[in-house]
Amino acid sequence: MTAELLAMPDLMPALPEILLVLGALALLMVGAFGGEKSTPLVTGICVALLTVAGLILLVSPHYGTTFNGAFVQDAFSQYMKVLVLIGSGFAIAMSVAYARSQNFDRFEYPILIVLATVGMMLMLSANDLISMYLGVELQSLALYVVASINRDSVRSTEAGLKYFVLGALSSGMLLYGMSFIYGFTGHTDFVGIASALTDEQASRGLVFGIAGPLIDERASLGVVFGIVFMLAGIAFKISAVPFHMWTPDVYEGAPTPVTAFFAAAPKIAAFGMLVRVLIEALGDVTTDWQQIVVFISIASMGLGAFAAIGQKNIKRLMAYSSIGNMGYALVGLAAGTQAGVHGLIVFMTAYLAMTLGAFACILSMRRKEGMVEEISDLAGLSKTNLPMAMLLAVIMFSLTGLPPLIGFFGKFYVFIAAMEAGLVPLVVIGLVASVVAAYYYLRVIKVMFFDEPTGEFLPMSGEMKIVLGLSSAVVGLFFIMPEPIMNAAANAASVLF
Amino acid sequence: MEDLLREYIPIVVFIGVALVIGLALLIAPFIVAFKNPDSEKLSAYECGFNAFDDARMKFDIRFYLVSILFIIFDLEVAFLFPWAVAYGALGWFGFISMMIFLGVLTIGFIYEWKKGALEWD
Amino acid sequence: MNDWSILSITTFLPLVGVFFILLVRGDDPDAKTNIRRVALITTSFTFIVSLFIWGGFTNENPGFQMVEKYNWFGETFTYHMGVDGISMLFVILTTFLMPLCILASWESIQDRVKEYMIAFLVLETLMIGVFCSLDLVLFYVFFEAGLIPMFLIIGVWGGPRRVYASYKFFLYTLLGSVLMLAAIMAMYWQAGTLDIPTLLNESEFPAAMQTWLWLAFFASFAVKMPMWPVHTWLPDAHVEAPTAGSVVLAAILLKMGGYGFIRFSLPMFPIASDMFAPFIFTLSVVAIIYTSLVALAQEDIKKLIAYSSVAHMGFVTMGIFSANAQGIEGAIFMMLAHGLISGALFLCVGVIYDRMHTRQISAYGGLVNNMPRYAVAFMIFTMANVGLPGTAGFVGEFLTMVGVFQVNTWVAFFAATGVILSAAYALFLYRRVVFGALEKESLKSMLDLNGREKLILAPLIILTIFFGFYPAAVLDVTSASVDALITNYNAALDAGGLGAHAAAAVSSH
Amino acid sequence: MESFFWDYGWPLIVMLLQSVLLMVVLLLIVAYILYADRKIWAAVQIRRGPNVVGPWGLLQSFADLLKFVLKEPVIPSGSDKFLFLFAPLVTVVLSLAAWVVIPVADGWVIANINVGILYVFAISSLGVYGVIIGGWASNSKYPFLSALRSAAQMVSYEVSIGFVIVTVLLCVGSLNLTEIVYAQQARGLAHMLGVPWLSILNWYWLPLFPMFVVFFVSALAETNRPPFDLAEAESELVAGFMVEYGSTPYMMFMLGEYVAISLMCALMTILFMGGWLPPVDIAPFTWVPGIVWFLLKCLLVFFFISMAKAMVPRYRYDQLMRLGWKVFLPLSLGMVFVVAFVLMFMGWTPPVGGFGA
Amino acid sequence: MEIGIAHYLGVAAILFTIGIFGIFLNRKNVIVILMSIELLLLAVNINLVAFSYFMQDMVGQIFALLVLTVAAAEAAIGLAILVVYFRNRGSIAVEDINMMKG
Repeated sequence: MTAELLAMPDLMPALPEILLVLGALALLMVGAFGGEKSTPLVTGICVALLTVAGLILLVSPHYGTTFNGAFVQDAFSQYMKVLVLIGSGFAIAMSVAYARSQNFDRFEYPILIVLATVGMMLMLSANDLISMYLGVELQSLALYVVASINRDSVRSTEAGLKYFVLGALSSGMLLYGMSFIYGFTGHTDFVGIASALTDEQASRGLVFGIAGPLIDERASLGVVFGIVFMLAGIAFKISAVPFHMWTPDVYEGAPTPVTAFFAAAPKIAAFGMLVRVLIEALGDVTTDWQQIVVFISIASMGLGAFAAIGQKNIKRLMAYSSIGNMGYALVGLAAGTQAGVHGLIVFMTAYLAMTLGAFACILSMRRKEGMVEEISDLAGLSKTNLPMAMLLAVIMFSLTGLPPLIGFFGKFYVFIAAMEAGLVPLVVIGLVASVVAAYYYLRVIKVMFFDEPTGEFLPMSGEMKIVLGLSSAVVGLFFIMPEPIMNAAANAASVLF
Repeated sequence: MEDLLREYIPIVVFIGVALVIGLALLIAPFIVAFKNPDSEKLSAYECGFNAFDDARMKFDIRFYLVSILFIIFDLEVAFLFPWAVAYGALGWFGFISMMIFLGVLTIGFIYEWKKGALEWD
Repeated sequence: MNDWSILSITTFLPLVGVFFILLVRGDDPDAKTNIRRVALITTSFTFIVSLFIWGGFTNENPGFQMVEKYNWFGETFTYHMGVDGISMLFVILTTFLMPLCILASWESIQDRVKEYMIAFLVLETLMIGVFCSLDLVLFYVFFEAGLIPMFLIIGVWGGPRRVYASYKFFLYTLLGSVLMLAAIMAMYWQAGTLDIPTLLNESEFPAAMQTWLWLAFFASFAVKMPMWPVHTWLPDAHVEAPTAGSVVLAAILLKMGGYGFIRFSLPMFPIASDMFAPFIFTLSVVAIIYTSLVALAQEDIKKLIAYSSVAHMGFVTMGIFSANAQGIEGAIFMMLAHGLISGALFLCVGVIYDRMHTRQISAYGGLVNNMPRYAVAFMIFTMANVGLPGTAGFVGEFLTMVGVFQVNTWVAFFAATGVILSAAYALFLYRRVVFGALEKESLKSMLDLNGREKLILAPLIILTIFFGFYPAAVLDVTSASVDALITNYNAALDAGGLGAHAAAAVSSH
Repeated sequence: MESFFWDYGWPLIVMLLQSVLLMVVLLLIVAYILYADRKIWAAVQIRRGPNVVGPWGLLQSFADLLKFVLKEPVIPSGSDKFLFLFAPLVTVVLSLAAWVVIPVADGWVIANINVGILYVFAISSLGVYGVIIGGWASNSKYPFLSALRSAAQMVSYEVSIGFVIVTVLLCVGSLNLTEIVYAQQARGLAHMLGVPWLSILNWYWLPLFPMFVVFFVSALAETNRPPFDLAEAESELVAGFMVEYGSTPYMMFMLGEYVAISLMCALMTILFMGGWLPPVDIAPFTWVPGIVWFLLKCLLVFFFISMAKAMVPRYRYDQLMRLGWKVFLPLSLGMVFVVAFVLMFMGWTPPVGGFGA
Repeated sequence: MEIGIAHYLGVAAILFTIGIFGIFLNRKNVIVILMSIELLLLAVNINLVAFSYFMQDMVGQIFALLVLTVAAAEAAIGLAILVVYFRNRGSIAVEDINMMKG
């Protein structure tokens, strides 16, 4: 038992997380004692908490590692956490009106989102397989419940069930992979894994006599096995092909604000985690994981492009869209270079803005008789609500990857990094896939602009206007002042190398 | 014999003996007792009525709640055991850590209580 | 660096108009008129401002002028604007045609005027930007973003099959340009910069890589041009687009392809260009002859003009890849002239379409009887389209053929047959629409050109004839830059061990 | 070959003999505990109790055994036959298995494993399987419902038992049952008061009195003993999950139950009452062998359990659950905190590695 | 025969495979899926503990303990979701989970 293990850890790097956890627990008590009437208060405080945590991260981030190296706060985690907090905060804000109309405005909902957010932040800060797993699970467990929050709806609970089963399966695979990494490197901390992979002496995996850590500059079979399973597990979390099956069903079945949340924050967190584990821990055996990443990237881009074409439900469409987008983001990761990570960060920023904006629109598809979610319900939106149609069109064009919208620059930076890494075929496939994907994004625009209206939506609520306005401003005007985001992203990427 | 084996083999042996005794008791009446089964005798006990549906029916959700609560608290105990054993070595740090853990659990417990998961009527 | 950022001002001036249009409230006729007025004033003002570019332009300077450069995405991708002899006139062409387009849509567009004008003004900004940008990323941004307004213009205000046409337009162009994007990325990977002047002057790509890059750029520009066999989107888009949309499409958007060939393919990938020149010639000749024949068989006026555009673009590509002064200058001239002429032809079609709401040739006949002024205007543009000496159309065709003759006689020969075919279909069209007896009842009530239409067509007629007689106005501007381009091109070929061809080209010059 | 025998074969034979010996003694004791139970109950109700078979009815339990063996074994037609017979086996084997680590006197333990209490805790947790399987396999309503009730009840009180054990562990610093007893010898109230010979004050029943009570009541509930015998509440569920059982399967359930009760007695003895230690650490008491003290203490606990059955009215089910979750759980949770704090604050934490032998 | 690390890994791998097959091939009951998930985590724990023992490194066992906890929480939440689903749908047969198809 070493002394430093028993010393009080420095809590400052984890200050935002601690704040959120304490806040969530306190709010749980407020809700438990206050009953359902405390829901608005709890919701408001939750948003405020997320905001404060984000501000702490932005204004005075406290870089460093703590909890014996299991938790790291650096520019990368800072940047990604801010994205996650934005996603979560807006997700809560967007859910208020919907939850009230669908009778699931329970105070647990925002608290669960805050807890899931803490899980995501832990994922982003995880510097050890154990803390990584705990982060994943904290996030997942909250998300399972959130998916089935509308417990009187078959669709919601079915979505929750599916999400749970496949999420648990993915956790299992992730863990199985982790156990191999641990066994064959002798470490769970990323630094230790990395050093074990480069330095044969440092590896205790040798004692098994099965294989050493490195054979001809490549990791041993055990480590590769572990990498494969870990990647499979994380691929589930980011819904990359071939582990995407849950996404469309869950997106469609879950209440729409929940879908918006699912599409935004967890993806970012899972990606951040994936980047850190692949670059920090396994950065020296790039060759072992690169081809897997390339494969799932191609598969995701392809499936995202083709499977979405026939969709009628806009939430399913967004599901396939997000699958495709994960494929693009993986292109940056496949590069395995600083430029690639930089591109990935920019892409995720773009993805967040586009997703939030798109879902603000989807959540505004309210008619007198209730929510609608068919693409055809958007018909003639440009005549009935021009601002919404224009902004949604901007977002759709951005998803297509048309300049000068942010979606273009996201893809551009990702692809350019892959090109630099010599992955030319991947880039070409990605670009072609984005042309195919353009077809269904255009369909949304076509329905809105070319078709005749079939009915009117109720006016957008205030918070939707704000979310849509902000996100489409980022999407549409990013190119005017790209430098703050680009520099922050570059800074974030640089700390991993 | 290794120490580990020396400590644990007796358990296997003991359980084996217990199993033999149990099996002997279980089998004995099938060998020695008088048997004359008929359909009435073999039907399920229903206070004089014939059973009109499957006995494995829906049951109260609260049983399930109890099982969930049990899982949570029993696992908590699983953490407490090693902590308690190493308590002397851990010092105040160990105390504070576990109290944070228990505090979180207590909050969950209060939540359950307030939500009525512990009510039985 | 010039003092007052004229290129940026010209480029983004239309967006100021967008801002004002957004301020206009309501959907009543007054509001619509206001919107149209704002759009017209903006585009006219932009044109006037753009004339200062021409005024401040130094013909003798082969390099880029009025350069602006600011950090954009850090220092790697900069906001770098500038014009040289090749691009400057396209800017003027764009700004010149836009007020005419606005005027042409004055009455034909009654539905969603606000969005229409916004789309056009945004499109203008993007088109100017394409010709001014000196950074490949910036170029691509403008180039590709142009799809958005054009897609909407065709899809919202187009004809019955607008959805199909707009999709086809969009997806064809997008597929081409993403391949170019891949090439751009590869260039960045290789050269470490995407600054166009730097790429033009300093970097040389390995021969094998040039081939691929050239093909990728070709994919984009060939679709945009459009070259046979990837031209099929053009007739559809033209037929379905509203008049002004067709004008912009034919007059400016198509030119981006040719501009791209001259700006990028030739100077940046000289070895590949040289290698692929026969390939281009083949495609061009096929385009000229095949699409001319197809044009002959068209029943739809716009489609006919669209096919004729494809044929004319065949001359342009042929001229560009002949890689000598006459060829390239001819190609530039041809593009400018075609911008005026085809734009004018579409406007002429628009005039009768506004009255009859059909584009079937068979629906017309004998218009000369009650629309004499229209007949004259239409005739001038038809002749110019055919390439009659004395019109702008002639100079371009002649120069390109001279250029290509120096390289390959057979190509020139086949291209010349194309000229004859173009005369055939153009005159055939003219005869069927304008001449003949005025038999159809519905046509008898048709009025001749009104004041607005005269105002639109008059400057086009003047310019068509002016450039026909005084091509030097254009050629003086372009020659210095084109010469510099050819010198570099040949030097690169020499260095690449392809001296023989280069020497022949120089000696023939 | 010879060394193999001495290394492996001989110890195995020794273990086997020890096991059989313990088992036989245990079953004998259980037989008389059963007898005692009935006698006490009868005495409280001023009846005679069993008094026919043998002198004072001392052989009653054996007569019962014989009767059960000779009864016709009935397996209901709708039941899952394998599970139906498996359930009593599980109950018996599991409740017996826990005994292997119980030190009945100093060093008198078959498997002196270092995680003894954990083993006991784990094995006794498994007891619920017998109940559930039995209730399910019968495919009859009464057994099914009562199995659910019974299972819920058992798991509810198991949580409290866990916390109680933790408080003891905090004081001991070891999971080994023998060491738990030693710890009660080595340190405690008697030493602090300056009367080290009065070792009864050292035992944890005094400082941890609330937990002692909680453990006692929880033990009743855990073993389905009255007043918590809701599962077999005759008035509601006839005979609980055992309705469909007859012959030896039924007897095995009863046997398992009584073995579990005796285990609880033993546990209480070890955890709170100093195991085999004499209550007063001076001469005539120290002459008495440890095993006797141990048995006496167990019997004392059993007496209380039996008296509870005889005297206390049966709980309603909701009262039972409320007691478990709303009283015992917070109480024991709070005690964990208090004990941990006091130990740390006063510097009374056990030495690292426990007190040792 | 000496029991080495490979045997433990083999057992774990078999359990893991059974778990995966249990999830995907099971057509009957969702509960079976939940049990299969537990099987997966069990396989992982065998791995972790085996590695930990053979390397004489405690981290693996700590990891296993955490996995156990999380597995329990996961089971609890999974059951809870299953119960709400059952209340809405009246069935937990795998083939009935088909409201959304894509």
